[in-house]
Amino acid sequence: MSSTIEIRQQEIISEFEMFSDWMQKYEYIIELGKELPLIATALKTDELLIKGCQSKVWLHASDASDGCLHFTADSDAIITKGLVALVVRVFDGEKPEDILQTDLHFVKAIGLHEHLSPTRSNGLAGMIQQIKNYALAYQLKQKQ
Amino acid sequence: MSSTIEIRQQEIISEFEMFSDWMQKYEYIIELGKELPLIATALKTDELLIKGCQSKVWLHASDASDGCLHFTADSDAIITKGLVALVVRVFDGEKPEDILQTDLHFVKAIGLHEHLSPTRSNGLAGMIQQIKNYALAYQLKQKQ
Amino acid sequence: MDIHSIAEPFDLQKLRRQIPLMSSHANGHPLVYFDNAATTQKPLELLESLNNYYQFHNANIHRGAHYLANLATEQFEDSRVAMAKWLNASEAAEIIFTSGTTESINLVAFSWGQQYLKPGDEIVLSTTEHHSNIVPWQMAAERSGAAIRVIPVDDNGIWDLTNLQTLITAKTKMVAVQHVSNALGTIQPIEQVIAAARAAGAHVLIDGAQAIGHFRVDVQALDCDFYAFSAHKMYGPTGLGVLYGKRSLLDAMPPYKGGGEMIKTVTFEKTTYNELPHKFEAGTPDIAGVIALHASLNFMQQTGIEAISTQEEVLRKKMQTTLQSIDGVELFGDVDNKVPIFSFVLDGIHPYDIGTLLDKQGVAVRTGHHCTEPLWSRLKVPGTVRASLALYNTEQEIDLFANALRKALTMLR
Amino acid sequence: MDIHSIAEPFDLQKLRRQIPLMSSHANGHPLVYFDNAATTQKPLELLESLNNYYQFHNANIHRGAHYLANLATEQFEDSRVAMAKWLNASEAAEIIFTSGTTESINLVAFSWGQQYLKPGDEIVLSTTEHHSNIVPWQMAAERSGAAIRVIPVDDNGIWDLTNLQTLITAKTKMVAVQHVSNALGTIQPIEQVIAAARAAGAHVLIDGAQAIGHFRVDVQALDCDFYAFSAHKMYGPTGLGVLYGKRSLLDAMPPYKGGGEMIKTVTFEKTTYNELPHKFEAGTPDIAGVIALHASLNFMQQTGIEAISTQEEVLRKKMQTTLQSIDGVELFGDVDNKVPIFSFVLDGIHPYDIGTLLDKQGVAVRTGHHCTEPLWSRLKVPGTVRASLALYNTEQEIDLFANALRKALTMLR
Ligand SMILES: Cc1ncc(COP(=O)(O)O)c(C=O)c1O
Ligand SMILES: Cc1ncc(COP(=O)(O)O)c(C=O)c1O
Repeated sequence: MSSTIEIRQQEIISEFEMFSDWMQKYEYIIELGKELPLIATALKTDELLIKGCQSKVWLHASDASDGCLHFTADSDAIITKGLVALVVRVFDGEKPEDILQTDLHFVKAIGLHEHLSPTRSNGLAGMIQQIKNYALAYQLKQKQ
Repeated sequence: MSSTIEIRQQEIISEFEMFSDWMQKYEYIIELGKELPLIATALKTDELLIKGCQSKVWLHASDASDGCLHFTADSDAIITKGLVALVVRVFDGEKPEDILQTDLHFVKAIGLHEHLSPTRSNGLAGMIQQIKNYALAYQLKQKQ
Repeated sequence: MDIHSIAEPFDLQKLRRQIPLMSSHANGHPLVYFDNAATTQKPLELLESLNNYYQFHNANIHRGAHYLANLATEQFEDSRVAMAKWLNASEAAEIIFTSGTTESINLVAFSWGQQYLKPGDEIVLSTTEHHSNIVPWQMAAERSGAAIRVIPVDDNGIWDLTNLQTLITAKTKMVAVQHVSNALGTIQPIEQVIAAARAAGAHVLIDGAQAIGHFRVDVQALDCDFYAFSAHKMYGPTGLGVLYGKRSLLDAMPPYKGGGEMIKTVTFEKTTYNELPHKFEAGTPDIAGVIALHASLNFMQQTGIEAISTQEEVLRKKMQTTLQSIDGVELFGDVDNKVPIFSFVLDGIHPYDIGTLLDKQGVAVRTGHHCTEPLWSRLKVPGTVRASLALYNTEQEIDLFANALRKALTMLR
Repeated sequence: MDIHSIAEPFDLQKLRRQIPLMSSHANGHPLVYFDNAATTQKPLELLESLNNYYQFHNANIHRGAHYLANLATEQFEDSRVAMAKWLNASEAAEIIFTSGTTESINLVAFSWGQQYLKPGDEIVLSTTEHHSNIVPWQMAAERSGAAIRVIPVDDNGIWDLTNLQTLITAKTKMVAVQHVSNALGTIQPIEQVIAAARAAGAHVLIDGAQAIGHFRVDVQALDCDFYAFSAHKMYGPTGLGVLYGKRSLLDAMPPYKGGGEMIKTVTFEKTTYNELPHKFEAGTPDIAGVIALHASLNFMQQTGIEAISTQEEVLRKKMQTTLQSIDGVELFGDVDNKVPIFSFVLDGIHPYDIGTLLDKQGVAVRTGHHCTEPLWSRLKVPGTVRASLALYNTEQEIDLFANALRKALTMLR
């Protein structure tokens, strides 16, 4: 696993350790959601849409010349968007193989894994799956 | 209600008071079943059949010139047959209107009402219904 | 004696003690359970009944020639009789036990549809229907070649009955509509719709899922042909539903599922079917559930259905005022004619965000489309926050909810 | 780790204390419950699970954005995962929760039938099938124009497979047979039948209602396409069943019931369906029941499925010897290859009489046709007495049964 991915997960865990209650955590997540640059409206297509029953996530991936992947993402719900921001922060600029190997343990560590449950259907679990799918696809492309 | 019907019900109740346990009661019922004259095989037709899931009852009714009804009945199960014998004993030779008015309380009094439950499906509940149907039909015929 | 009104005097605190979940906590807060339209919480009577059944009476029913089987059968059939009385059905055989509202409606759409639907016939639904009262009819329409027509709504989600005469016509074979909207709480003017259906010679199914727990339902007074609902929305167990149907129609319909209990005789050449209600109850039913539903009925009876309606009306009014006092709240549906179900949005804020932050403060509401997508696409709202109250909720809980909502709004705005 | 064998050492007395009904009385006698093929008795774990759910976790599942709903959803889906492991299914989505064996089979007969059956096709059943594995196929045959063919039995009720090649042919689209006969106890040679079906390119449904509680079932090793059973026959709750199906087939089949949960999107113009397993689970499922079934699985797991089979084999042998020692007893079915279910008649005596007199002595058996009329009309026996044992029965109970039977015979002869 790329050590930067792990370092970023640890960073997030430390950040959340500062919060003594749920509301503070969520205030921070909402803030992150508000800060995340919006995806260009042009990119909010059905193709990039990951549909949960509750909220929607759009995910756009691109590869730089150095073989690393870049992500921009958005959601119609601000809390989902804040969580999306955290996931993007961990994965952005990383190599496909590192992304594929990552165990996203920070979500559980900061007590937010319920948002990742497939039954939660906010699009977040689907988004992470989609990031891994992209990584796999790029990896296969590189090998060709 | 015809007083003979009530007298016979009381008779049966007293007879059963002599028994101190279930097995004695059933020994008596089985004896009654064995004693009940069989219906003529010719009468064991589908027309006279009252089908329960568990056992079958055949019931034959005829009217004497005095306006009273007579019943002969049979069953393929001996316990059902014993119970059938008790019911026939109560109703045999009675007038349609008396039969129609009868509350067959003896069955409960001797603790055997479970056999009468429609869910028991031994044909007994159907037989009593059928006796009342006959009585009603004869009554209507008489009035014509 | 009226079965609905042998109630004890209403005592909210005593009642709440009968509902164990009312003293639960969620996310470190006392739970405020405002998701009753999804499922109601259960009285102790229900648990006692389940425990009693499984510990002392469990046996397969009907055809049994032994003590336990007879006991279980009697209790099972007693529940059917009690339900028939509760709904004022003509006879117990008109009560069919199913696995829920959804199955009750599927049963009718399949069996009634097979008997009565031809190409060119029409089925009338409404825009506010739950998916469970849409999809089975779409499937029946596809099988039969019938068409679906829809009662429209105004911008508030209220049925628009101005053109009812052109909607329900001689072509209409079935009118299948809800008694109460699960998304909005609106008590629908079904009397008017049933009258129109009768005049046109159409049959009527009422989806009573959201009515049965809130007020008195009399199927004969309504004069509907079918009435469908779920036990879990009337303080009863999950996995169980009821279909009331008029005998004449149930008798005419072919069976839905095949199996044990629903047959008279089986040979490989020819199978004949059993009488009502067994014809529609193939296989071993939910014996424990049916018996437990009787306990739930007893709970409602002792509380009194009129007392339930009165108490819920108090909650409804307070909730209405509270929501209207909060800046930016937009409420949908009829404001007066309703049970205490509230669907709202807050300008520009996603329902999921509100739901999440309420939840973290111990308040359980539901967000999303509430299985009524056609309604929300008509109203051009992707989803709402739905707070739905029941009998055992309190005015203090409404205050807690309001505080939690205000806090969420401060965070989100 | 093998999920089936993390068992504790077998302790019959301890086990009986876990099954409250084992200390019941019937008609003034200690109850001897020999009607386990109708339904099994329940362990305390099941009751604890139900109580726990309704007191602390009750909420409607999926789509929920609140604490309780998430908890309930997790527990519900955990049960599916546990069941998938128990059956060795490839994935949890291949487990569909239904209301019982009967519904599981109806689902396949309807949905699979709609997709795969054409006029002239053949469905192969056996003479020993339960009505629940006959009537749904008769209905599907009628809808599609397919024909039913039947595996014959010999005079003992044992499958006669000599002409299997001419029975299962290229015309055969489905072979639907039982794993264990509920009327006789016979463990059927399904491996041979499945192989013949595979060779002919036919699909296979196994009715496992009477197998699942008795021995290890591995759906991948069997290589069947569908496997159906009821929770209430495996120490679980009433009103719940399971359908295992191979994903490829389940994916290809149209939905069975329409409603909430089984859809992706709904408009009046077009509805699209959800993924497995939800596609086949319309409406609110039996949440409490599904979670409680997990407790029943835990009970079986802790006891150990191999320990269950071993213990039942002891009972079976003793019961076999006991019955053979009683004058006039005529037993049906395979004597060796069986679970402890015994069907017998006594020359000239009606089963109802025996059942009644056993019942009055506290012994619960079933009498009649046991929902297998075609079998009994083939054997020219109108019905039998069926004594069916389970894990928690004892050798002493077999002696009590034998004494009661002898007493009944003395009275009746
Ligand atoms: C072999 C067999 N198949 C099917 C069934 C039907 O099961 P259920 O009534 O639980 O649906 C039974 C139950 O008696 C059975 O023994
Ligand atoms: C109006 C309405 N109809 C039908 C249903 C479906 O009920 P169930 O999921 O219990 O089958 C519901 C439940 O949400 C409902 O509110």
